[in-house]
Amino acid sequence: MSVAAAAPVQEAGETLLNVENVSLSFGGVRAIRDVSFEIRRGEIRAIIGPNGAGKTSMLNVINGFYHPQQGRITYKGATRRRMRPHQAAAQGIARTFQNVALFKGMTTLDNILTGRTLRMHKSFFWQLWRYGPALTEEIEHRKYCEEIIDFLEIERIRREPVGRLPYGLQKRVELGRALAMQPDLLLLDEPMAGMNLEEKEDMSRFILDVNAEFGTTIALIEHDIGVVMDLSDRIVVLDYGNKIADGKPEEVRSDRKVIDAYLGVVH
Amino acid sequence: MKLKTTLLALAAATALTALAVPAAQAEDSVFVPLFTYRTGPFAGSGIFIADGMHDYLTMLNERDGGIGGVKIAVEECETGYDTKKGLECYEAVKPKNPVMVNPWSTGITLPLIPRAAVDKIPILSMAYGLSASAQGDTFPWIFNPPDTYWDGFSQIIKFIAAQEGGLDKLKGKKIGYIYLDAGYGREPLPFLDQLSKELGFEAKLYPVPAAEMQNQSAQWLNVRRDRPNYMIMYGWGAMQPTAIKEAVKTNYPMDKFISIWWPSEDDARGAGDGAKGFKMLNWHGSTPDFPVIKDIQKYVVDAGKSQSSKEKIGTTLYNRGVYNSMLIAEAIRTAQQVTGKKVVTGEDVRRGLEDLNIDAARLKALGMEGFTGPIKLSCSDHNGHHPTFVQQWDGTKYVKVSDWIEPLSDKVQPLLQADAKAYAEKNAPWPARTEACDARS
Amino acid sequence: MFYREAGQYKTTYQADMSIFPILQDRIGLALIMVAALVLPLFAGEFMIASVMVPFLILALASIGLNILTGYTGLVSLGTGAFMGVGAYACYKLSTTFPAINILVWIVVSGFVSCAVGVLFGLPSLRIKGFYLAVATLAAQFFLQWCFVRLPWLYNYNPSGAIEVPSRTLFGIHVTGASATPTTRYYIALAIVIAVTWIVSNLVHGRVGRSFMAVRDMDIAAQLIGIRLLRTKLLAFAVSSFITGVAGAMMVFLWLGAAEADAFNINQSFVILFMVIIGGLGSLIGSFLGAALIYIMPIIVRAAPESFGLTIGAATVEHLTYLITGALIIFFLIVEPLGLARLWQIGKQKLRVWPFPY
Amino acid sequence: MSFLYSIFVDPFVQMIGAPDLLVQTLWEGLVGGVLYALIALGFVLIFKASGVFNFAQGIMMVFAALTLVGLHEKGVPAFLALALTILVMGALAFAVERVILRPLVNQPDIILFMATFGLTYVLIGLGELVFGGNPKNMITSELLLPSGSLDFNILGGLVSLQKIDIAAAIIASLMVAVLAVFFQRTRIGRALRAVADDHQAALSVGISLDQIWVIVWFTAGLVALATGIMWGARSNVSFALEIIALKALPVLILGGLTSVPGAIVGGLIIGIGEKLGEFYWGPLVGGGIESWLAYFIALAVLLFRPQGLFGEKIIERI
Repeated sequence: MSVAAAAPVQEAGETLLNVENVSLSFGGVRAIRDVSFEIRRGEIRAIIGPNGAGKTSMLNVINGFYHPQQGRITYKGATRRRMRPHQAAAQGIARTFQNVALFKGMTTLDNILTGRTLRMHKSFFWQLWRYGPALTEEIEHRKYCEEIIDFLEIERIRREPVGRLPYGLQKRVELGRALAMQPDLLLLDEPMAGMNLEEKEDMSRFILDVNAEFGTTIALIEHDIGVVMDLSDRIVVLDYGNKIADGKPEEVRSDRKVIDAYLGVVH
Repeated sequence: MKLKTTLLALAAATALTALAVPAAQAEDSVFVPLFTYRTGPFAGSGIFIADGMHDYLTMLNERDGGIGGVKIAVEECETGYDTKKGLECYEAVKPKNPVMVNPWSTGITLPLIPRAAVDKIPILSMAYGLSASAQGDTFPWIFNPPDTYWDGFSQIIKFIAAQEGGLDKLKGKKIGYIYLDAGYGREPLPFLDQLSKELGFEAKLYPVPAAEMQNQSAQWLNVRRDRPNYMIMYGWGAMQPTAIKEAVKTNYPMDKFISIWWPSEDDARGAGDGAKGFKMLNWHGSTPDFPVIKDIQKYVVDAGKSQSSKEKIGTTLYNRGVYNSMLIAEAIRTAQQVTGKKVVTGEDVRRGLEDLNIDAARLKALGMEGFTGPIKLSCSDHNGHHPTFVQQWDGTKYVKVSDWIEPLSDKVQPLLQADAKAYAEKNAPWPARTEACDARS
Repeated sequence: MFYREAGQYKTTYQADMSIFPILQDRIGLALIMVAALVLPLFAGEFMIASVMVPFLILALASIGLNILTGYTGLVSLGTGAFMGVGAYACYKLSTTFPAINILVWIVVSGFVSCAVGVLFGLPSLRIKGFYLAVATLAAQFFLQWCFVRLPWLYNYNPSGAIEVPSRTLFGIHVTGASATPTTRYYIALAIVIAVTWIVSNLVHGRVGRSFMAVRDMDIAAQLIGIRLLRTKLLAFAVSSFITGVAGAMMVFLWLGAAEADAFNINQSFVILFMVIIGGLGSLIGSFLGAALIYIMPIIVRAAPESFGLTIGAATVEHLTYLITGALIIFFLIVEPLGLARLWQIGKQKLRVWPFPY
Repeated sequence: MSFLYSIFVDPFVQMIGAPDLLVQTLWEGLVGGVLYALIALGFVLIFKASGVFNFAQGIMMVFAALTLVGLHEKGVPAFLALALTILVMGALAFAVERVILRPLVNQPDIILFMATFGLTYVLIGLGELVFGGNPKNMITSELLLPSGSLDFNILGGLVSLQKIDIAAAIIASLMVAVLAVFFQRTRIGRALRAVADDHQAALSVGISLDQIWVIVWFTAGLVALATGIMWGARSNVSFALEIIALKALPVLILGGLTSVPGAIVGGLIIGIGEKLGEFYWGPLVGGGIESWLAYFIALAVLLFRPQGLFGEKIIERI
């Protein structure tokens, strides 16, 4: 079957990632059941659904942390059954986590610099001397990281060990680390969970800017339907591992199944 | 605050360690450091030895006012049988001009062997250390009387042969060797190999890893399987009581179980009545009934100057310490005679050791008649390869059950020479002996 | 007041990324260096031979373990054995090719222990935490067994020990009995400074960051493209290289001869103490830890004598154990992050002195 | 070829050839294993309840035995000494909770692990300071423990079981049984399991952690005492036993850090495994492989089950 058939709505921009009939289960529990959707270059794609709907599992499948039992995933035209996380990273898939997964012992700057690891090529033996090529490389990447730091307005905490930062800022640093990878596809797992309104607004702005300025394709999971509706171009709705809706925000909002699924679900 | 604590600690560290080296001893005494190990896994042997050594020297100070009118400055340094701490002790005592060092650990002796010549401090490693250091021409500063481990091994073999009625009768016999799997226990292996070929007996090896000293059931199951006619043990510390216990468990005939000279009474006692008949080599009395021990009791123990518990005085390892101190004292005394000086130095005592000649008369004078045999060293022979005897555990004490047994010198000597040569080559450039040899010896 | 970075503006990233960005730190470092250089002029032989040389060597070993445990978060109880590998390798090499200078061999022996380290590091991908710690005990006991059981390793010496032959550098004895403590001290100092410098380069760069990333959150590390196994093995390699060199130095510059027992499990534990008391993931911590754990017992032993007290040698030893243990607990309670953290706090206090904050 | 034969065939031929020796070997392994299991049991109890990897468990064993024998040496009657020793272990548990656990609560595991290293040193120092460093003989007969052996002339040979070893096996099984009941039936036991499952939850339902910890460490102390007596009887009581106690570590990870049955099964596997290995395969490499065999057995198992045989499966979530 064709990609077009899989997607209810037609949009400009070629398909960046295509998920076809993916099923995933742990032991007996089926986290994802025969889900298909696609993500197109340059769009902001939201995955929503009540708790336990399999959203995070879906992200894990996309960046190769879990391997689906059935189905195939086509990324940048290449189809693969299994992919190891670091390969996903190498192909430009970056990711933030539901509960922040920063390197707690390191400073903000180091966390973001670590995001550049894949783009640093000076060998171990240059690293031993530091001065010379290795340092030149460090410096040019430092420049890039400083741009991200400015962009996310976290100059003050540049040298803070992230472990000591408030939650909101940690989320921001984590976004910075993901951006440092200059990803083609950015997966955001509840980027605004546990944030107050102001922080949410900042974060939304950052996400939109990232999408606009860097042209990064973004797939995000978010509970705050309001935010999702404003941010995203298209939305996939999961419920108990099944895809129950897929389309533009207004379509999804008016979808009967979605409303049922969300009844009584706290946001 | 926290920081201050730390900094203070570190500052104190440097300051105190500098302090830790007091000035050299006063002129009217000779400084004899005693390396002891009253702690650690081998304390079981170390404590008695340390007490024996300490008490004899104290006794000399108390009774005779020292040696030749010179007080002996005795100082213990605890090594815990650990090489690193031992070397620390060595560095700590070196500035005080010790006349001799008794490392009391093969591990500590080995690094000291090359240093002795440089620091001009003779090393007395009594029946332990590097066997080859018996060769005075190669190792002028090292002394390991009265026997090397190879001598001891040959003596055990001779004893076994005597039981069987001659060395030739060993043909076809099975002799098991259970040993601490370390340098010390492995040293006799080539010799054992050679003997088994020459005498035609079958050698069975039962190594006990240092970490498994107290867990030997597997080794003794092997003994049960192989059923050797005799068992020889080169054990140490906690390995010995465990071995004896296991031997009893496996119903091994104890009177065919013969150890080198390190077990103590406690090692055998722990195994209960089953241990009766257990045998070991020795070269000195293991009872308190000798004048010298009586004097120690009178001048030291009763005066409350001894750390030893009463009932341990006169036991095998305590007396081993006494014997060792006797050698120290006699060496100093001889040095005084040779040099005519009262306060002797390391160089003098080295000569004193080479000129050491303790005959029956002297033993009597020392109150050691029947305690041990005469001993004589020379420039070329720093060991003496003296006879030893076998003593047997009767359930309460060790009893001498054999005559004095000479080692198989004709077999041991070549090994020693070869090894001394090898050592000098491996450690090339090894300094050739420059020390002159006194006419006396 | 005297320790202020105020007014020290960084105009280039290079300046900002230098390892000691603050002027006072650089001055302090320089002072320490000078002190280390002139120490032998004032200190007694005991101080040099039995305090400083061992301290330097143990500090180096703890730096080695710190790479593994502190930076990469892999606890190892096999340090002693890896030091042993270095020592035995160095002995074999220097006795087989006496012509080549001993210092070369000391460094080369590091590579041997590096290889062995990587081998025993392989399980670390699957096995984590305490499980891995115990798994490293396999290395500890197996290697120690080899040191005893392969006479080839100690050239079939009947003593079963490796004895350091005397070797020279520019006609000066650097190993063996005729090498003065001062010479050995300077050699050790040189090696330690060099290695420390290289390691600090390493940990401040990409490699160091990926080590720490694996330590702090290995999953996230994977998802930003860090290869777990590769990084962990690299950590094992660097770590056991350094411990190997330290082991070779221990025998050749400090002990002078060693039996297999010199590399026993307690050695591993002691180094681990130093790393953790000093501070995980801190180079300066490794030095502080080594100083505390190694030098403190010496003081405890020396103290009674210097204060004219007479306590039985054994009692002193027992007290040493007691006090060492108590201090370990004490320091953990005072500052679980180790002496290095205290150091930081101290610097912070200095920075704002004379004001409380 | 003959090499392969000596590895894969010969040992089994021997086993069949001399069944009595095989039985004897298994028995020795069993007894050794039981003692390992007891030490490991102490580890597990503490690890479950307080998440502390108690390195000092081995030393607690020696310390307990040393106290017992030391007191007796100082003229205290055997059973009074036993009672006193139990008190001492209680005091120790209390002190540990006050001095170490409470100040260090919620610190990373590695820190608590280190603290128990400190405890190890303290106990060694203290024990030797009070009772002297010289090895002591266990007062087996005074404690009315049997000595001598039961010999069976079966299987065309002799199988000899030491009465003390039989006693060890029985006492060990009794302790395990008692502990099991204690955990299943009593209120404290249930509290313990609650704590093991989730500290916060336990706190919220009003269980006092301090109290629990004291109890657990005390229990571990008792286990240590029993082990100390048994092993002391096998060789003698000295801190050299500490090395043996390390063998509990492979047992522990083999069984899984948190599983009591794991500790026991692990103990038996290691005990029997290393004895068989040493006895039948050791000679091929000149013997003495017992010092590392246990760790390799454990390592091999871990490669297939990283959480040990009975440990909870580690599921990586993000």
